[in-house]
Amino acid sequence: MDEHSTRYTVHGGEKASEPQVKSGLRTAESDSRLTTSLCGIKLNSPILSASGTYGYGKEFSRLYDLSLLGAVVVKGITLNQRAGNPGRRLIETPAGLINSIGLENPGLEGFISQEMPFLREQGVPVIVNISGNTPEEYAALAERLDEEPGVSALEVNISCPNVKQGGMAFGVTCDMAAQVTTIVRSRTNLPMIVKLSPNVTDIAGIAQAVEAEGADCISLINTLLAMAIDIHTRKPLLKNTFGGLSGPAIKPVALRMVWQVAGAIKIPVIGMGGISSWQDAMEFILAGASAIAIGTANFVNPYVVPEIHAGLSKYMEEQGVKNISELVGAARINR
Amino acid sequence: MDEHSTRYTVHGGEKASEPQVKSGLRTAESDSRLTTSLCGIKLNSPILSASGTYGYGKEFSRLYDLSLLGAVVVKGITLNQRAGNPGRRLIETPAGLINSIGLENPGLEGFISQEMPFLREQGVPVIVNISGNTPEEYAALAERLDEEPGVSALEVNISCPNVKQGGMAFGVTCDMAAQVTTIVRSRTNLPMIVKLSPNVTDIAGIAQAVEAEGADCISLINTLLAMAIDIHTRKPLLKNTFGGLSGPAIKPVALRMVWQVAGAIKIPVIGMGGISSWQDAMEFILAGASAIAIGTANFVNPYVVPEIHAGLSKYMEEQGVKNISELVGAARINR
Amino acid sequence: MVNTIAISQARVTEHNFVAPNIKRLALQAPGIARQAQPGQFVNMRCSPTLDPLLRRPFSINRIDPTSGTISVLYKVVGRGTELLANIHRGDSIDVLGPLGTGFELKPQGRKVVLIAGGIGVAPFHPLAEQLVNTGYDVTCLAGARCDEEFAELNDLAELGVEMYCATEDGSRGEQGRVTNLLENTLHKRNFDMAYACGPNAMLAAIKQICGRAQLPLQLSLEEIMACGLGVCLGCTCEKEKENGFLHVCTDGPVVWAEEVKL
Amino acid sequence: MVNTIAISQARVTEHNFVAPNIKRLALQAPGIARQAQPGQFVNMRCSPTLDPLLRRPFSINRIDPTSGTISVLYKVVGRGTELLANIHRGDSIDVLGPLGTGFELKPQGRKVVLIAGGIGVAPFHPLAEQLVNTGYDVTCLAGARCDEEFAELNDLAELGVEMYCATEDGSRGEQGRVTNLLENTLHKRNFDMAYACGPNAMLAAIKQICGRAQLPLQLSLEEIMACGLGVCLGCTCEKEKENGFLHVCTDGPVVWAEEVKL
Ligand SMILES: Cc1cc2nc3c(=O)[nH]c(=O)nc-3n(C[C@H](O)[C@H](O)[C@H](O)COP(=O)(O)OP(=O)(O)OC[C@H]3O[C@@H](n4cnc5c(N)ncnc54)[C@H](O)[C@@H]3O)c2cc1C
Ligand SMILES: Cc1cc2nc3c(=O)[nH]c(=O)nc-3n(C[C@H](O)[C@H](O)[C@H](O)COP(=O)(O)OP(=O)(O)OC[C@H]3O[C@@H](n4cnc5c(N)ncnc54)[C@H](O)[C@@H]3O)c2cc1C
Ligand SMILES: Cc1cc2nc3c(=O)[nH]c(=O)nc-3n(C[C@H](O)[C@H](O)[C@H](O)COP(=O)(O)O)c2cc1C
Ligand SMILES: Cc1cc2nc3c(=O)[nH]c(=O)nc-3n(C[C@H](O)[C@H](O)[C@H](O)COP(=O)(O)O)c2cc1C
Ligand code: FES
Ligand code: FES
Repeated sequence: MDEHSTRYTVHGGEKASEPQVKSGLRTAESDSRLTTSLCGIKLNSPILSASGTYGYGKEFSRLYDLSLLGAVVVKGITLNQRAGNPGRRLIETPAGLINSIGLENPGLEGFISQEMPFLREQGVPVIVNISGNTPEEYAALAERLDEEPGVSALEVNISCPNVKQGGMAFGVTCDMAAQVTTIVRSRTNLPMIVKLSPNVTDIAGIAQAVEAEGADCISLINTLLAMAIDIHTRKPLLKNTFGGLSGPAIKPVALRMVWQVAGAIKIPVIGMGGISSWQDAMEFILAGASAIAIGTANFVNPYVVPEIHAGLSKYMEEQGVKNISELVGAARINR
Repeated sequence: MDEHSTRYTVHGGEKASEPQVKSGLRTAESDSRLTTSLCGIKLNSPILSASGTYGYGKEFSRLYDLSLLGAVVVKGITLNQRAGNPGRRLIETPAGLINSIGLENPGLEGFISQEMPFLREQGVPVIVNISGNTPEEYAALAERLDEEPGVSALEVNISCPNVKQGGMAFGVTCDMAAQVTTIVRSRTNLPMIVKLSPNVTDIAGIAQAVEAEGADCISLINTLLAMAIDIHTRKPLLKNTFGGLSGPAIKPVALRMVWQVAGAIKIPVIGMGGISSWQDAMEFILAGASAIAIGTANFVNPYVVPEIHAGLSKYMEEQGVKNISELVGAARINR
Repeated sequence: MVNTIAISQARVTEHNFVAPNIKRLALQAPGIARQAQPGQFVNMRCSPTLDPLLRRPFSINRIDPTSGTISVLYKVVGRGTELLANIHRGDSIDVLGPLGTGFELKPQGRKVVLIAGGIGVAPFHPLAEQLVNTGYDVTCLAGARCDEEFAELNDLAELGVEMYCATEDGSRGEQGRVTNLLENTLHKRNFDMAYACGPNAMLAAIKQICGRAQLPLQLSLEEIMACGLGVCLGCTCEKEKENGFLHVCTDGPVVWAEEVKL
Repeated sequence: MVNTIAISQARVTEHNFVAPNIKRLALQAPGIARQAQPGQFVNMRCSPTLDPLLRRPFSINRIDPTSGTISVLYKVVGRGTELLANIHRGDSIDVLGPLGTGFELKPQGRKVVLIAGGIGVAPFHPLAEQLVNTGYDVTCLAGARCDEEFAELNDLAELGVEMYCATEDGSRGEQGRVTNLLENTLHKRNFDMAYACGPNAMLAAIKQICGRAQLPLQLSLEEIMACGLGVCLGCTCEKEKENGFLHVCTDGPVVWAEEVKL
């Protein structure tokens, strides 16, 4: 049995293409039941990549057609190039992953010159995830990206440490979250998605604060603050002590937060956190997410995006639902 | 091969006892490397049961000698008997468990008359976990238990909804947490352990507020607020929508919170959240926990307590450490 | 009733399909085999890893204290049972039991009827064995969606049980549900005691039918479980006569029908 | 170099111990076998469940495009490899590859030396095969703690590789470390190119030795990985000449020694 036969066609391989599989993939691509829109952006499907788990799209474009995605959300960009954190960066945990990448990225101009040309050609909207240490850095990123062709929206990552406030993440207080939102709003006409940190008491309150400042969409959740200790060296495994927990382990918490936020605001929500199957994706949509993003699951199963695409298509068909948008928040009704 | 041979002796079985295994267990029981103390209570080991996962000790006493534990922490008690929540109460998640038991318990007097006689005879300290809907309910529980022989300490569960504040958990604001602590402190001379809710932005701040009001010890974490949706009925699986996530999935978050709290207060910390092996237990101790509690793992492996006991003993021996208390917080030093 | 709970890495001695989606797993577990009573269950880990995290409960389907083996008969329905189905003979599996309260073994009268829905037949072999051995007349009504979902029919017949069956698609026995079969049977014959195991909807219907016929009835219930030991309080079923809940793992799985609201 | 990445549920065609704690796993994976280059790796799931969550990287140890099979040679060291060790012939396993950048196959000169520490020998068989076939003189220095931790020595010898070995306990070959063996060998003989694979401490020492001897050296690195594809940026190794990091899964696993700080 050839290893491609049960899965998806791999691009660029000599003998890799198998007509019927390929056409299966094509059908999935053009499934109108899955097309939707978000802040005015037309999406081929409600499936996005989660920032930092998909690079800038090149690697996965070798595995399947990126237009299966509603949008590519790229690795977080900072104003200046960053080398990222030294020492160990990954720790596997039960059904989860702690990462401490430290926003390694080529910087704003590096991204634009090295990655945007490729991304513009993929026929899929590009959402740029931006991170800063000060509100001004976010502002500078927004201003420059506003004029960059091919950028469909900004995702503002407010889980970054605010260096002016002792390193507390912007996203953990309404005030700081609102401050970043306001300044970014003032510098861009692009749709602005604000990505929330889950390490808070009242996620709905933060979402409302951000909505009030003009965000067009909320995405959540970013990673849960977590750690691990090496019992032999008797030291934290990460140089920075803490890292971010992602993966299936956090799904039940992420789903709860998406539910809370979707019930508290009027702008759309992008749900993520541990989604690994179409059933997981469906739960987030039923909870009120207009779109969903796939993060850690891309590492476990590089074909998770086409598999979720196919699964959602089939579910739509079986349930006789014309378009996925009809199911957004359906679990909230008649309770 | 008899099924007991690789594990531990089962009490009460006709032919179940096997001398060499039994003596292995005894040695573990009396391992002075593991004896420690907490708020003046002498503990045979730093291993406690986590409230709500161990009943009132009877069931596990049929599997091993309860004196392996440092203390039995019993299922949460309320002033009046409670039947608990209707509908589904358990949802398995990746490496985790969502529960919505709803504090089913026989009530204060039922507990005292039905459970305390047995517990008093086990030769192990008893810690009573108390829950209330109002500060006054906590106060009444504390006052009555203060005079009950055989109760070694109270664990005040502040993850309960405050019915006077719209059902927000007491444990999510410093004010409400402090209020409960103050009133319980005024009614009991027993050592008072306050058990924190993890669903907060600043767990260390809550711990400090509680310490300031006279708590003798902090235990954490309680469960993470979580949910799941049935994609076929398109409804939340739990009647109350949200439940509490426990188990290995939450360990990295729990460990981080224990680390944060142990660095912020002077009173001792009981660490819990997903501990399933002696290695997990050791991580919490190195992070600063003076004792640790085992919850969900009791369901997965009913012999997890003796196994952790044996594992810790062996580690102490191999590392040439005289007493476990020397390792409390060891990962915090020389960083 | 239970004095001892055994836990072991039990060796798989046999593991075969008995129907297209149903397997019997036999385990070397003398501590369990020595004590198990009909209607009790075991709680098994389907994977040595943390996913799936929880054990899975299965009725004890064969008890052989002499050889020290027990069996479970299970249907592949989800992640746990799929992993279970891949376990090879000679492998070991973590099993805890015997757990729970079993069937009434000395019912009044002489004629008993067992009513099984689908895989609900699993606990009946040890029960029938005991009842036949102690002189009862045992009849079994078994229902399934189709012939392929039956198991144990011949095995029960070999014990001397009088077998009747019904399938929804008519592929074997009468066409219809086991509840129809029960009603028809009760028109023609008298029993002193009934036992039922199957989906909740079926149990509810049987409870009504037996209630009308004033036939004492025991049910073997199913509920999602975590501990199987009575400590997590997760496996509840509403009580019929008072407020509150039964705990299926300790008060059951076998209960008198009048105790539970279905 | 890699145009195609194949993923499959690959069937296990062989799975045997070759040393007390080392197994070889052969897989039917024609898409990988067709393309794999010496030094590349595969990323495998050791369990179909979510625990352990991540894939595990292993060097490709045999490449047979004709039969469409590849092998990995692995040491059981933790949870993933323990689960892997239990996989039976005929079972399927989820494998992704070929990944990463392999060895330089046309080094200058004619005489090359391969330096293996423990299970670090795994990627050398396909490399030696190519080098021997294209006319190089290949010598291999293999080190291990004791004789029981060796694998592949005969297999490499059969290819025509000149084998030398050292064990820390002296149970086979010279007593000492492979680094001692290397130093002694370099006193007596000249090589044009060296390749090394093993623990980081060993690689660091070899880098020094080869540096002093001005012998060009390639290292096959190991680092904890998540994606294996270059997207997570988790598998870093510090660069030697400038600030910043190499990514072992794409810039490596094989790198020139002067590129990395060890
Ligand atoms: C006391 C008792 C005895 C049982 N005896 C048998 C038996 O002899 N043979 C047999 O095949 N099955 C029996 N069951 C049911 C069996 O436990 C479930 O089929 C099994 O746990 C499903 O595991 P899974 O991981 O494959 O399914 P999952 O993937 O967990 O779920 C698949 C489906 O099964 C349902 N399910 C899950 N757990 C249970 C449960 N504990 N009870 C009922 N439904 C459940 C889920 O709601 C879902 O619809 C018994 C259950 C109990 C409580
Ligand atoms: C490119 C590459 C090629 C490799 N080739 C081989 C090979 O051919 N044969 C072989 O036996 N091993 C090889 N390894 C190492 C192998 O990946 C690890 O031994 C394996 O992942 C351990 O998994 P585990 O779950 O059994 O161990 P775990 O339980 O995860 O960990 C056990 C120990 O192994 C260490 N470890 C875990 N992952 C890695 C890793 N990725 N690299 C190094 N150490 C690790 C841990 O730090 C820990 O000390 C290779 C690694 C890489 C990066
Ligand atoms: C390796 C890694 C890198 C990440 N980098 C970023 C990032 O640069 N910006 C960001 O907003 N989120 C980042 N995230 C968070 C993810 O986008 C996502 O919010 C989180 O992982 C939860 O989703 P998941 O469980 O599906 O992975 C990263 C996550 C991982 C695992
Ligand atoms: C079924 C169940 C019931 C619980 N009941 C209580 C309770 O009554 N009081 C309380 O303070 N915590 C209760 N908890 C929380 C545990 O004591 C513990 O804090 C939490 O489960 C995290 O630990 P674990 O991951 O080891 O289970 C309960 C947890 C579970 C799983
Ligand atoms: S399963 Fe835990 S009490 Fe029944
Ligand atoms: S393992 Fe993800 S970038 Fe290398």
